[in-house]
Amino acid sequence: MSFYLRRVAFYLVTFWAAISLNFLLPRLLPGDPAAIMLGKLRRASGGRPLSEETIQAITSILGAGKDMSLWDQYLAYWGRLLQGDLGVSSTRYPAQVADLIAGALPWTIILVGVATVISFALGIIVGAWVGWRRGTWLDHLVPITTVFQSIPYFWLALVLVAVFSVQLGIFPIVGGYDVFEFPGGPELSWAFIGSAIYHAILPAITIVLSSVGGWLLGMRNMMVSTMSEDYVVTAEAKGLTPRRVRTKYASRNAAIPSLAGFGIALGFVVAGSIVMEQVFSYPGIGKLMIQAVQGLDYALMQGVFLVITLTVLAANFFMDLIYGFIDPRVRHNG
Amino acid sequence: MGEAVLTARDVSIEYEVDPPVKAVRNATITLHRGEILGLAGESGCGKTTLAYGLNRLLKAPALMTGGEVVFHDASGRDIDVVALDGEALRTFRWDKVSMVFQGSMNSLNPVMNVRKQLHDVFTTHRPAMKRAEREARSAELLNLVGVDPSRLSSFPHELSGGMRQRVMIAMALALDPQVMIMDEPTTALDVVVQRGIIREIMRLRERLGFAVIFITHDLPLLIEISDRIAIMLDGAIVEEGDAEKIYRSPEHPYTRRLLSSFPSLRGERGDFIRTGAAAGGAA
Amino acid sequence: MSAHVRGTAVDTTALEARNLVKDFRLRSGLKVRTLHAVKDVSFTLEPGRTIALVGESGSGKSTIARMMAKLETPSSGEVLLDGVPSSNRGAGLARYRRDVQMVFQDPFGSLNPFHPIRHHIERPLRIHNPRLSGREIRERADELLERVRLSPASTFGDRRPHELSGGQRQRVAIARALAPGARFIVADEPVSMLDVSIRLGVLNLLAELQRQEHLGVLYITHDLATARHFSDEILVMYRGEIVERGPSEQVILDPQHEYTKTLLEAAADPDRLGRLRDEVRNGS
Amino acid sequence: MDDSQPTLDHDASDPGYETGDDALFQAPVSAEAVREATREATATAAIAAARSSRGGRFRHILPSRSGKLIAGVVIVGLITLFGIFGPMIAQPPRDSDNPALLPPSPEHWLGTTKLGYDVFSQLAWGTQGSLFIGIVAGIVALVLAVVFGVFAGYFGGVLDELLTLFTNIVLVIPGLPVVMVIAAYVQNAEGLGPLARSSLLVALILGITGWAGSAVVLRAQARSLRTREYVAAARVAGEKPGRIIFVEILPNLVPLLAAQFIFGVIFAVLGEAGLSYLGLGPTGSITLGTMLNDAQTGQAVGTGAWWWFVPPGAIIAALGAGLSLINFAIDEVVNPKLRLAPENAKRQRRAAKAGKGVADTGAFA
Amino acid sequence: SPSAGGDDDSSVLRVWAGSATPINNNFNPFAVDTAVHATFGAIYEPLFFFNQLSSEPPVGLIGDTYEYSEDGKTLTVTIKPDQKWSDGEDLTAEDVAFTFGYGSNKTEQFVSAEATDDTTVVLTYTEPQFTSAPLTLGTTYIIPEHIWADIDDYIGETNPEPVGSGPYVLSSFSDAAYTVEANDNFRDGAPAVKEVQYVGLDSNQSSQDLLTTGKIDWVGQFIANPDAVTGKGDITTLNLQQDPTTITTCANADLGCTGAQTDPAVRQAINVAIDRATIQEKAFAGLAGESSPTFMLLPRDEQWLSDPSLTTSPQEANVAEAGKILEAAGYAKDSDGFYGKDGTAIEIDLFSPDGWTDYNDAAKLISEQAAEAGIRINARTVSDAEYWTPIQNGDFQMALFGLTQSLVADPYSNYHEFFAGTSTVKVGESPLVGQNYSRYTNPAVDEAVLAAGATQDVATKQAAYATIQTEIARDLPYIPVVLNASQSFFNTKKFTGWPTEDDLYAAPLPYLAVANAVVLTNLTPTK
Ligand SMILES: Nc1ncnc2c1ncn2[C@@H]1O[C@H](COP(=O)(O)OP(=O)(O)OP(=O)(O)O)[C@@H](O)[C@H]1O
Ligand SMILES: Nc1ncnc2c1ncn2[C@@H]1O[C@H](COP(=O)(O)OP(=O)(O)OP(=O)(O)O)[C@@H](O)[C@H]1O
Ligand SMILES: [Mg+2]
Ligand SMILES: [Mg+2]
Repeated sequence: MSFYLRRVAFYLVTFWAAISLNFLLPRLLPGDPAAIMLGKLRRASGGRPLSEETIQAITSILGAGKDMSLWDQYLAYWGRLLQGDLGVSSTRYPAQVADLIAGALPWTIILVGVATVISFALGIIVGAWVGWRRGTWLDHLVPITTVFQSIPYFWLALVLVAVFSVQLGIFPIVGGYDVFEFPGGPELSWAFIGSAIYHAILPAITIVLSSVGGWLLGMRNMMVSTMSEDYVVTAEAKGLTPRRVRTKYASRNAAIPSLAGFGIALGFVVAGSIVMEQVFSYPGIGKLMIQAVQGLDYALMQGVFLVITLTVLAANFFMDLIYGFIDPRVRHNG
Repeated sequence: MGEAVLTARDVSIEYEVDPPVKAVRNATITLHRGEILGLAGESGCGKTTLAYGLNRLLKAPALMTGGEVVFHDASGRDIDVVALDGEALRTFRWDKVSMVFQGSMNSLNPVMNVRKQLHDVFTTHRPAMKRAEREARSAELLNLVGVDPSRLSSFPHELSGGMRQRVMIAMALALDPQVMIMDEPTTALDVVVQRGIIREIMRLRERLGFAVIFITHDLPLLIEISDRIAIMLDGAIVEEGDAEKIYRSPEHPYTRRLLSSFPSLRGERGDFIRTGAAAGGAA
Repeated sequence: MSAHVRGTAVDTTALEARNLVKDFRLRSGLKVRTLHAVKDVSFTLEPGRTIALVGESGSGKSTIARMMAKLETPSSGEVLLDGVPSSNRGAGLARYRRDVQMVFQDPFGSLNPFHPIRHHIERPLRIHNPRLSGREIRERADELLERVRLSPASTFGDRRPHELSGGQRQRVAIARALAPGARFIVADEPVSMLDVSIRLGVLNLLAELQRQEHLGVLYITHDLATARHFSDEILVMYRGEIVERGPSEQVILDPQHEYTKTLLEAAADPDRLGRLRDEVRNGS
Repeated sequence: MDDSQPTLDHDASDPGYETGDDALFQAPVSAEAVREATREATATAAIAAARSSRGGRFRHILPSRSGKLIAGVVIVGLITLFGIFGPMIAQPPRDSDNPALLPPSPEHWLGTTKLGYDVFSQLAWGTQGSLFIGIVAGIVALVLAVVFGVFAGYFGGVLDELLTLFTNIVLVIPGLPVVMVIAAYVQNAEGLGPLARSSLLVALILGITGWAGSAVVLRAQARSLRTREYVAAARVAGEKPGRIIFVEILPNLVPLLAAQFIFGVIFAVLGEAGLSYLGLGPTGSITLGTMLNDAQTGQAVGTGAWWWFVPPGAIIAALGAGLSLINFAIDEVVNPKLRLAPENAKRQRRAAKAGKGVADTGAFA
Repeated sequence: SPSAGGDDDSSVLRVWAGSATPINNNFNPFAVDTAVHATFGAIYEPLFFFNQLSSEPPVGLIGDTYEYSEDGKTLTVTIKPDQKWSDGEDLTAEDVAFTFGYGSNKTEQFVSAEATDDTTVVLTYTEPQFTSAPLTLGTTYIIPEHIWADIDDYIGETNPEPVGSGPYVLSSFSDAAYTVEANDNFRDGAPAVKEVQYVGLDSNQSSQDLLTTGKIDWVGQFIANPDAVTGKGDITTLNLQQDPTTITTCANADLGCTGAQTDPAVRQAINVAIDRATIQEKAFAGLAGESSPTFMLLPRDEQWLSDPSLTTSPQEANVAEAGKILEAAGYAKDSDGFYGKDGTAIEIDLFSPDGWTDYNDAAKLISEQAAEAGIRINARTVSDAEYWTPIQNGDFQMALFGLTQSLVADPYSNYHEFFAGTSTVKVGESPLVGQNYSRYTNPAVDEAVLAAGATQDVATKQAAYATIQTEIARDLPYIPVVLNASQSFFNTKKFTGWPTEDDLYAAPLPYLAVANAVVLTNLTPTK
């Protein structure tokens, strides 16, 4: 059990560090969001002087804390966080950051999560197979998949969109579902789910294409190493069927390091979606992040960053739990 | 001396590396039913390679370039081990000849508990066995080697080195094999533990009557426990005979040299020249 | 020769372990357990004498060796060199290192595969003789290699560890220990990983050098037989304590402590040919 | 990002750390570990010896000549040469006198961009720019990884705990968002002067955020090297810790360092492209990423100007693939099984077919 | 309302007005920056529609007529009778009066707004308001008093169920798209296009792809090769050139500007050194127009042009001329071939916002062309957020910056906004009135602006404008580059009634407030 205690302690420290970083980073940014917001308003209203009221309203939301010490701001920041209050977005004023995130998160988690799991499973299964049949033509599969990994993701995605969506018209071009078909937004119907899946196919394919190589390579290498472990030779000498040796002795052990990596990858689901969502106009978290950074939207940036970090920690913790079951050695030693 | 259970004739094994290594050259040994045959020789002389050859476990770049290995089954049937193939080979292994490996400490799958690894043997070779029977037999085996059956649920890392070794021996006994090959089963262990395990092996052999090929480079130990001893040098068996004979009147000069490099515990010092005249030269 | 001069001067020069204790704090999760690896061990190693330290695995032999070589600090107790408590840092430590050297168990692991043999010999020479010119160092290194019968030194010096056999490597290790001009050598199972056929060769070399240089050697081993023949005195360790000590012959041939007896019992002895077999046959 | 690196604190697999209930439990494990280490070392040595009995000190850590290595070196070499010499022979990359959006022709091998820039020339400069970023970021990441990994692994104790905690935090906190935020921050921060939004800055950011994975790998290795006896021997000889790290430990980490450096370069080149795509890349200089960004914002895809859009991506992909191929070869040095096992498996199959008394091909089919 | 679902594809008009996803659920007409496009015109209307493409008088929407008092301080507006809000309530002059006295509509010069009867409103100010008609009448969105009287926080309000007077009412909203449907209570009757769906997209590429594949019907965006989209014949494009893109300089050293660009000679040299034809060809894909140093939209504002030579800026680069100007001002070339004074070479920073490709490209070209004339200009890009602040605060040397064109055929607002000394402040502060970011101050110009603003007499105005035009064409605080192109693309197969070159009744730009609604009411589905 102490294994878990140690991990929990680690996560708490990391959580604290991430949140503090989250607090500090945006504050280190130059520029003054309130001023930017006021400027935008004035410009958009054709230079009309803004009333004192308006200026007040905006500075109190975005410029707050100017006269507070950093420490007081920090405490206030924690106070707000603990109440689940992520603040108000300035680029999407007056939308609540929490609402924006809540709207975007499911899309990202489902699409990228599923794609990551598919990529991992595919990589592990094929990697195990390639490792098992080492020394055959299958070995060439490894360098080929790594080429896909070396292509800039967005470049691959843009080319695929140009070919499959625009030229051939096989896949949709943008969005998480057919907005023309469902103008009222997401609904709970098979038609909608079908539409969502249809829209997810191409993004998912690009994610899988660009990430499967890493899993495959890692698994294959581990498989090759594991195959010469004593216990595999022993298993063979025991007269076990090749199938049993492959699954229970070689693959299972070889997959353990990949599983640890999977925790991280799963955590990076949300963070890793940024470029993808930009390319496919996918209604997820990543796009919020880009908008927040480009608009210097403190609150939104903090919120998204926080959510991203939290998902990473949660995913890692989850994998730690599983890891303890898969590799009993871990449970025993801290 | 009983009838033969395993005969190997003119076995040659080569590692096809550059340059090729002739690890075993024309080795001929006969293992009799129920005896302990000691196989001694310095490191790299080909002991392990020969053992693997006997059990058809050679992996590339090893290649058996010649010779034959015949297993004389208790049923009277002779099995040409070299010609075995596929299913036949698979079912032959462990059932007739089992093996305790040199790296025995790592022979257990670290992420499976002992029970599963024992049961694996039964489900593969004795598919008719019921679960309860398997369980009972596993417990019995652990008892046999002096490990508490409650350890069945343990993972290898939860066992001490000696226990792991015993579990491997239990596993090797699982199917009542007629021959057990033990490749330095105790080298990595502490002397006291080592002694305990060897005692255990001897006891089991008395009871179960299997034959043992015991490989080690610890010649004094071999002499103490074996019925017969084969001395290997550079892949060839240079001398074979009763333990007594090897100890008292070794014929081959290599055997003699090997013997003399072990200073005797209570007797003479062998080649050891700490004091006295041999101090030659430097002073 | 200087060795003999030193040899006659004897008596105040010695390496002494006084009440050495070493505790390891083992952390498994949040629990911290203390492992008493070495409990109050004292002995004195004089030049020209060999002390053997025997005992089963984990009894604390290597820990003592590492404390003597200043690779580990004792939890309590001290190591005295020539009657003076030895320093753990600075110039004092450097002086100590010049006098006390170590030969390790693993002949491959103790030589850095990246560096040629020469590096392993020349570095200690350079560290402890900063004034010497490059040529002098080279010459001395060659001389040392010749001493451990690695000749021609020039070709051996340029080889790298993996090009040497285990016995040759161990000889390099011995030459390295001699390089700073050591008076005491701690040899932690120096031959246990070597082939049986070459063990004695290495031990013989060590014994010979010991005599010539009038070295004090702490010989750590599993092997009671070599301990008996190689050393003047045997210390038997059991669970961190020295349970028996005495002249070699006496300890082996007339053990007093139960544990020493068990140990002797467990050691292989071809003279007891077939006895185990008979015991089992009759006993069970 | 390197996915396959395990991150859990692998104390568990460190044999010296396994703690049993009694002394009997402990010793055999470490003894076996030593044997294991020897076995491995011997294997490496055997291979090295087989390759060349004499030669430079780095000989035994050089990858063996294999198809993959040669292909990788040729690809990376050609791209590097192109990055070095291309800019010398090509016309100025920002010469807008050419007509816009010309398809490839003898005058303009890869056509021109919307502004009339010669794509070939841009590609040459961009390759140089990207290589610069990759190499600088790779070096920065490597240095940090050595500090956080090797130092932590070597010194152990509290320092290790702290450095490792920090490494793990950095590893867990997602990189791209941090890079985005930092890039957004520094792009216009005063006081940075000409550094602001330069490729040097982008390289530094990528290096500073990209070392943690390597540090974990290096730490594990350094921990195991630390327990090697030759390190203890060096201490007994009187070597100083700094010298031990740099002379005794680091050389043996060279293959691993090389692999991590290559990872770092790939990560940085791809990272720069991603940042540029998001509009956060370097603005002053030409890199493959900014080229792609220009092509993307200039609607190269929409206008069918493939000659503008395809080459930079292809160069990045080729560079990444070439570096990966080199890494394969390095992997095979670090872990000789990776090279030997497939070769042996091939032989095994052949031998088994020929029926020569070897093991069944069961486990290899 | 007919056809609520999306099943009847042919009658739904699909628009991308530039929203990114997730679309903000905000229909607050006071949230000028963040409310969705349909808010301005389609749902809420101002009193009049000022078509900036023509010199005709404004078209009445809610309003019918308006009239200034002699001194310009009182404005009397009559609205059309019998209008209704989309919730069925009556829209009266009371609502209009309420609107002008509400929230940010209450400017400093505002005194009162009174409904004298159901259709008449009298607005009173402290200063003459001749020049602010486009603002007051054209961009003040009339809101229903019965709803907004209860709303205090007019900035924080998101107004998710808007009640307006425009041709459309909101029917559904999601963060990927929202739909408006015809308002049956609209004063002219429900428009022919029954449903309009506004979608959110994140890149021009996506929208172009959707346009090409026939998924959307109307966008206003830059497409470098319009033929790729219009090739199939469904889509028609219209390219309007109105807003001048300039090199905005921080011109006034007295107010704290620093850098070589504060010297008019340098600005003049740059003005002749740049090759506008190449810039317009390469950076703007040949779609931009030629801009006039008078900052008027020609030929719309023809009657105010004082000197025909000011019709356009020079289109070709004239390196020799640039050199001559600089040398006359005491600059000399250094060894690298760059001009400088007192040993220091001129080096000017020019920035443009990330992602604005045409601007960035133009900046690159300008830098290159200036270099040929021996003037070192360093082009760089900054993020969107980083773009505005320095411009407003004067913390810059040169920026590529687009000025907005006056809404009516009178350059007054341009001159007042961008050139008047009253519209600027010293560096470090941002101007509260106007957008004179160049910090340009010239007493002659100020006087002329004042004079033009206080009169409705054409001759007086012409005289004032002549002064201004001479001054600013010489001083060049903003160096005109091109007239920015506004491309729009629309599906003429599905809908008819779009504006054409000959009938520019409104700009067919879906993001342009009010004009987009005017276009919508003019459309009819072909099926
Ligand atoms: N995979 C291999 N490739 C090449 N040569 C090999 C291989 N395995 C073993 N050898 C060589 O074959 C010979 C016999 O090896 P083997 O392992 O059988 O010796 P051993 O007698 O068991 O030694 P030890 O006592 O050290 O276990 C040795 O010279 C060894 O170097
Ligand atoms: N660094 C360490 N941390 C924790 N425990 C240690 C450490 N070093 C040694 N020990 C423990 O101290 C005890 C004594 O170990 P030591 O290595 O001295 O035994 P040994 O007598 O040399 O055994 P062997 O014969 O196997 O070499 C063992 O139980 C060991 O596990
Ligand atoms: Mg062997
Ligand atoms: Mg030890």
